[in-house]
Amino acid sequence: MQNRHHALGFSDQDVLNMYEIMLETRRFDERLWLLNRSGKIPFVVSGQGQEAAQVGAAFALNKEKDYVAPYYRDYGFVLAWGMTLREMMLNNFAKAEDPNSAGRQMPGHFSYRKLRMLTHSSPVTTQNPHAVGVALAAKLKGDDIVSFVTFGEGSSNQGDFHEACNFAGVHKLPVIFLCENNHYAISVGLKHQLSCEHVSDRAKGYGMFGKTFDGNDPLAAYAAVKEAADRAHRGEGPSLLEANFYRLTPHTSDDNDMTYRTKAEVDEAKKHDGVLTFAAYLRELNILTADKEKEMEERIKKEIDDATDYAEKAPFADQDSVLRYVYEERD
Amino acid sequence: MQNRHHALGFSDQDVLNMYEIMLETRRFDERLWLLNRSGKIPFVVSGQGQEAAQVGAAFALNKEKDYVAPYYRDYGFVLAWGMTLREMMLNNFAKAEDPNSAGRQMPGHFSYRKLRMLTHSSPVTTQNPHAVGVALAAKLKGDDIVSFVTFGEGSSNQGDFHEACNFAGVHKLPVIFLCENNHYAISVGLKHQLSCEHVSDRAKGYGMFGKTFDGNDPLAAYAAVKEAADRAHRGEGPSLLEANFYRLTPHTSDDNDMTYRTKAEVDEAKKHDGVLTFAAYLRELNILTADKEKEMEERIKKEIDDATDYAEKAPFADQDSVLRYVYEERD
Amino acid sequence: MAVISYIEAVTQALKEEMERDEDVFVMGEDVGKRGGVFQATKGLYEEFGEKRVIDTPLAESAIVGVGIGAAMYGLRPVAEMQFSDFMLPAANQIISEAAKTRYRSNNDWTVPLTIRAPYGGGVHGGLYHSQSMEAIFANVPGLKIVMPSTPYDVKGLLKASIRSNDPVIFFEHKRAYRLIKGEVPEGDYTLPIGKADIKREGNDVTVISYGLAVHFALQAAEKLAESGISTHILDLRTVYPLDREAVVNAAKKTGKVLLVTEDNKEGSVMSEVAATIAENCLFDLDAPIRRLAAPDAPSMPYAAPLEKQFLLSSEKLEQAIRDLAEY
Amino acid sequence: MAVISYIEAVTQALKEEMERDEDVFVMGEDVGKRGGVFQATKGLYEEFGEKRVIDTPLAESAIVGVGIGAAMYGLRPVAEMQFSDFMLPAANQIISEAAKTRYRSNNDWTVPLTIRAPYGGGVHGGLYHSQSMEAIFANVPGLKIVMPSTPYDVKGLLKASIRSNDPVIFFEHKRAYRLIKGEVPEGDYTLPIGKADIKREGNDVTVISYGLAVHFALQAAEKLAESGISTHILDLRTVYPLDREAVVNAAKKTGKVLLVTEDNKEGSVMSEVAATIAENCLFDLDAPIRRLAAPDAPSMPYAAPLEKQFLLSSEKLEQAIRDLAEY
Ligand SMILES: Cc1ncc(C[n+]2csc(CCOP(=O)(O)OP(=O)(O)O)c2C)c(N)n1
Ligand SMILES: Cc1ncc(C[n+]2csc(CCOP(=O)(O)OP(=O)(O)O)c2C)c(N)n1
Ligand SMILES: [Mg+2]
Ligand SMILES: [Mg+2]
Repeated sequence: MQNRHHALGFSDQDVLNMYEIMLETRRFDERLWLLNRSGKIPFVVSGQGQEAAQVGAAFALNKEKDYVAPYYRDYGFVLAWGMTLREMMLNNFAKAEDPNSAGRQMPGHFSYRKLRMLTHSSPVTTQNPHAVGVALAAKLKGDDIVSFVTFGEGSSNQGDFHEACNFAGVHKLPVIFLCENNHYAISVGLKHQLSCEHVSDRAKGYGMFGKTFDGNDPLAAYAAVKEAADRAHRGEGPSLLEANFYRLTPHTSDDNDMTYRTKAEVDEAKKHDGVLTFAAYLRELNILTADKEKEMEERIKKEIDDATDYAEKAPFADQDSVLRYVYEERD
Repeated sequence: MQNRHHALGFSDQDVLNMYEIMLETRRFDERLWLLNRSGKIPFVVSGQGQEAAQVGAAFALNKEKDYVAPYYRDYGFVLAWGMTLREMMLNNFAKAEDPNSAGRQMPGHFSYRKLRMLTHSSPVTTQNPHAVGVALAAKLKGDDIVSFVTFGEGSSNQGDFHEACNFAGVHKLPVIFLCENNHYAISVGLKHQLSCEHVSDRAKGYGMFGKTFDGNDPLAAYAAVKEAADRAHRGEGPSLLEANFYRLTPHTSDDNDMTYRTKAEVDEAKKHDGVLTFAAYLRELNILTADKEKEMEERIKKEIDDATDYAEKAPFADQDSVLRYVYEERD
Repeated sequence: MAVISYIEAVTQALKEEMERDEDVFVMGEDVGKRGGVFQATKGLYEEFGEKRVIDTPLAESAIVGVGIGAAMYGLRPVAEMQFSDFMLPAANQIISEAAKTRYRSNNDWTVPLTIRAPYGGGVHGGLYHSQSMEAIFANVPGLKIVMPSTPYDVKGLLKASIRSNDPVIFFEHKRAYRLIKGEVPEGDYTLPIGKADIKREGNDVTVISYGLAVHFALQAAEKLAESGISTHILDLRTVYPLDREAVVNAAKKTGKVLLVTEDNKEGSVMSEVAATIAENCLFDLDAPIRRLAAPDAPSMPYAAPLEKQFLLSSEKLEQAIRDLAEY
Repeated sequence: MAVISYIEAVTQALKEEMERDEDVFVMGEDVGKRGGVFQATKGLYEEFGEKRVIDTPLAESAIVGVGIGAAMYGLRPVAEMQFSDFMLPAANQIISEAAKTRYRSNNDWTVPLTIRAPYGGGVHGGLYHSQSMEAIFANVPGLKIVMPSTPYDVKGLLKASIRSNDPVIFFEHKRAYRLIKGEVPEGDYTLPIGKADIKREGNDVTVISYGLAVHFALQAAEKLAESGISTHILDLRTVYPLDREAVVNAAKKTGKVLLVTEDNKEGSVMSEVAATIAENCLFDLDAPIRRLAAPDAPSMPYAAPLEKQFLLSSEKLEQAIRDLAEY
């Protein structure tokens, strides 16, 4: 096994950290399903199978300056970006302390101004023009930042995708569009969703840089996003990237994916699961040892237990609060 | 001068007919401006500079079967397709007998069910999904037709363009999307409108055939549309074509184009005007003689005079008719 | 007569219309193999195949726009919007195109398109899976907006919508899908679009409503009957254009009117109902018109207690009717 | 005080706000070199340059969506929709995004965005350059909808809109642009969003309206004064959320109310005004509430006589007020 991370400037500890966040995300996600199945939370939307690219992408951005607009499967991204497990769990329990929306929105609808994370809504792809607007504003103010936005491959068929890309292209704005291509839009597979081979084929129509990478590999994700960010900083405009991976869970906890795909297909995809393959890579290079792994799993379990416990006990927002913050409130 | 039309299967008479329609369109269009400047019609939207491609395209389609959704500059297309000068003039005078809308819509908002011409509205690019719907319906019914739609290059930035193209691509529908790239969207030139070099570069993102051609050459237009139609009939799906030419008039009679472009630029473009260059081609080959030209101009002038006279005298729709046809009326 | 659920009535109507007329077809996100995220199109893909039960790309403006084109060609598409909240990307196609095609072409082109959309709250859907969207479209001449409350009405009105030669938005209350059951004839029947329906006769207070709230009204009326309060209930069924005659008659019947909608209060279709009454039978009223609606906040939150705060209930209706009776 | 036109008041407000606050910028189709198709942004490109006066691609959803993003970043974009009819492609960004951002983020993110849009008929614009679009948005909590009638109100309210920390839709009547002139202070002032304004005091009949129709009402009132009929005129100025107090007071003032809008009648903002009156001061009325509006047909035709048939006029208002006075 060849060491691929040194060439990217990562130390062994760096990639171990990377892996730890991926694993933490996975374990958190698995816990959500348990909580859902035991009736503690009504709904789960999940990012299993997409953690590698999400975490890799986060490592390529500047956590102190850049603006991000992650979509509803981006647990790996938001964890790497600085949201805590506790906050993520408060979000899933929809409690008052949830920094994303205080329980107003469904889980996975991220928002955190402190972290320069835009508020996400349910109608898909609306975030794309927002990310472009952030980049435009930064350019007007002379701020050297990157604006990063993610969305699914099905969502890349919405008009807003097209309009946002073209706007960013015309104004050569520092935006990174990352399409998380997990091969399904709920039940609809690629063949019925897209007529191009790669979503990144669309980049040319917007005069921008385009690239598809292996979404199961955090290092590939890092390299692609880093390249796009470097271009953005150099004033070379936006990029359209595409992470290629597979949605390992049903669409959400309301879905039954066995009505439209086979277990065999899912099992095949699981072989390429980035959490497993990256662990294998790190084991081969002796970076991830059995001890470290055990320690990691234990720490993670404890943290998730704590977060769950905290979130479960936390209060809901006051019922009367539903009338608040429709408009600015002045005292 | 090399004969280029024989190779396309056109007789000399065919190309003379083609030219005559182009010229008729131009003279009609010029008349509209006179009528507007003399206060007889309140508004003109014009296709000067775009006739060549429009007429060439019409020749490549099947006038007995195909469905068409022309946009507001397509006077050359609709004339070639079978709308009469009188009907076109009734449309511009907004009279009751206007088959397009009986004076309800602005001029150039074409519609003619008898001719399988869809009704056009003002919000740009809404016609694109309609054309796709026609093709889908024909496919469901097993009808072997082509659905043809046009729109401007500015309009190719609307979400509906993207959604329509992708839908047509996924379902491999017999649609021809013809972008009439006249280099301006009102005052906004290509550089601020599009981030790709050619609108047809976008074809790849929809897995479809794409081609840019010289829009001042009706034969180039014919060849491109014929190729796309043949592909459509063979089940090879949609095409995205782009006619490259220049808008010779202001955007509409309400516009003053000298606020955003120079006379020198317009004059330069006029040298490539398809009506002039195709006439030159036909003269060189001795197909268009001075006699024929005179005869043509005279016939056209007379027909336009007649149409104007007729349309001017024709009555408006009854005032009470504004309440009609909101919903189906059953007797 | 068989007792079936609200959603089964949807499926039955679709199936029967597709069997009856081969020009009817269904399109939308996940309507094919998956049978729709709510299972409204369940079994149709198997019966009619992928040509007539079309999984579209994720793009609502295209779904409606392509539907319009197919309708202009002469077919009768039934387009599903997965949630009514997600109709908005298609607003331009619905309002500028579908609604105005007949008018602008002077009756030359028509759009026999049905747009189905699940709406309404109470399913932990949060802001964007709970909204009532009818008010946005209830000012657009050329559209008809149908919002049935019972399985019987669903089947009869959905069939009528599909056969209509004008575009119809057919809103289905997603919480009613499995909650509401009722008797539905097995055979073919249609109900007239544009006609309201008296769901209960009464003399003290008139409730005018539609959709799921009609059931809250019926439950409240049962309760109130015990205290000797008699409630008259008019179900609008079509919220645009309004059945003005039925509204006026219902208001006159008792002289006390409660207008109930799950939508935000300001600018809802109940504003138009109130205006209609105020224009036509002001002097027949014995009490001010009252409206019971959601608060004027964007939409109901996801968290259960907050959602509950937002929603209508039979208790809330009972109280409002009682207040009015005692006025 | 200088007398300037309605559109000059728009330009002046934009210019002064851009001079005052460098975070204010303008974007839209043809707003740059061309100065806007109506010339509302005339001179701004020359003064502020292409960075702050941005010609966008032809894509309304992007214009609003990018505006939202820039507003979240902390700027104050003023986005022009070339005609209000063409806002519909942006309906999703306006309703799902701009309006709900503060609420859904629990006050964390805000959208100080102003959307300017010329609306209204009487310019031979046909179906799609004449519409009143306010009703579509006047049921969306989180939005404010301002529709001024005079140059003075235009300037004061546009400045207030730009400074608002919530999204505002600012509808400008395109026929008023050059038709309506009035005194406007040269310096800085703002007017409160959400407050209606009494444009004329009177005792016999109350007219409630907004936009260009206010001028028809004023003209009609002049005429009617000659016959001894005294008209009270309330200009809503903000049509959503409504100034309920002002509406109720104006209705009570005379007990006879005429509600006037250029929009189609059914489901217009005047329905809400009627409902408000019916809820709050029913027993103060001496006549049924009357509404004068456009017919319930899609929009006004292009042909001059047909357009005229559709439009309001001072004569139509005069007749309606007289009828009510004589009730
Ligand atoms: C405008 C809109 N239409 C429909 C939906 C319902 N919906 C939610 S997720 C989804 C599929 C999204 O697929 P994709 O973009 O591939 O993202 P993924 O969920 O696979 O990550 C759909 C149809 C929505 N949220 N918004
Ligand atoms: C949705 C929409 N936005 C704005 C307009 C106003 N408008 C009319 S034509 C036009 C420019 C169109 O440019 P292009 O697509 O290049 O076509 P061209 O007029 O150059 O043929 C604009 C902005 C419109 N009609 N529809
Ligand atoms: Mg996907
Ligand atoms: Mg153009």
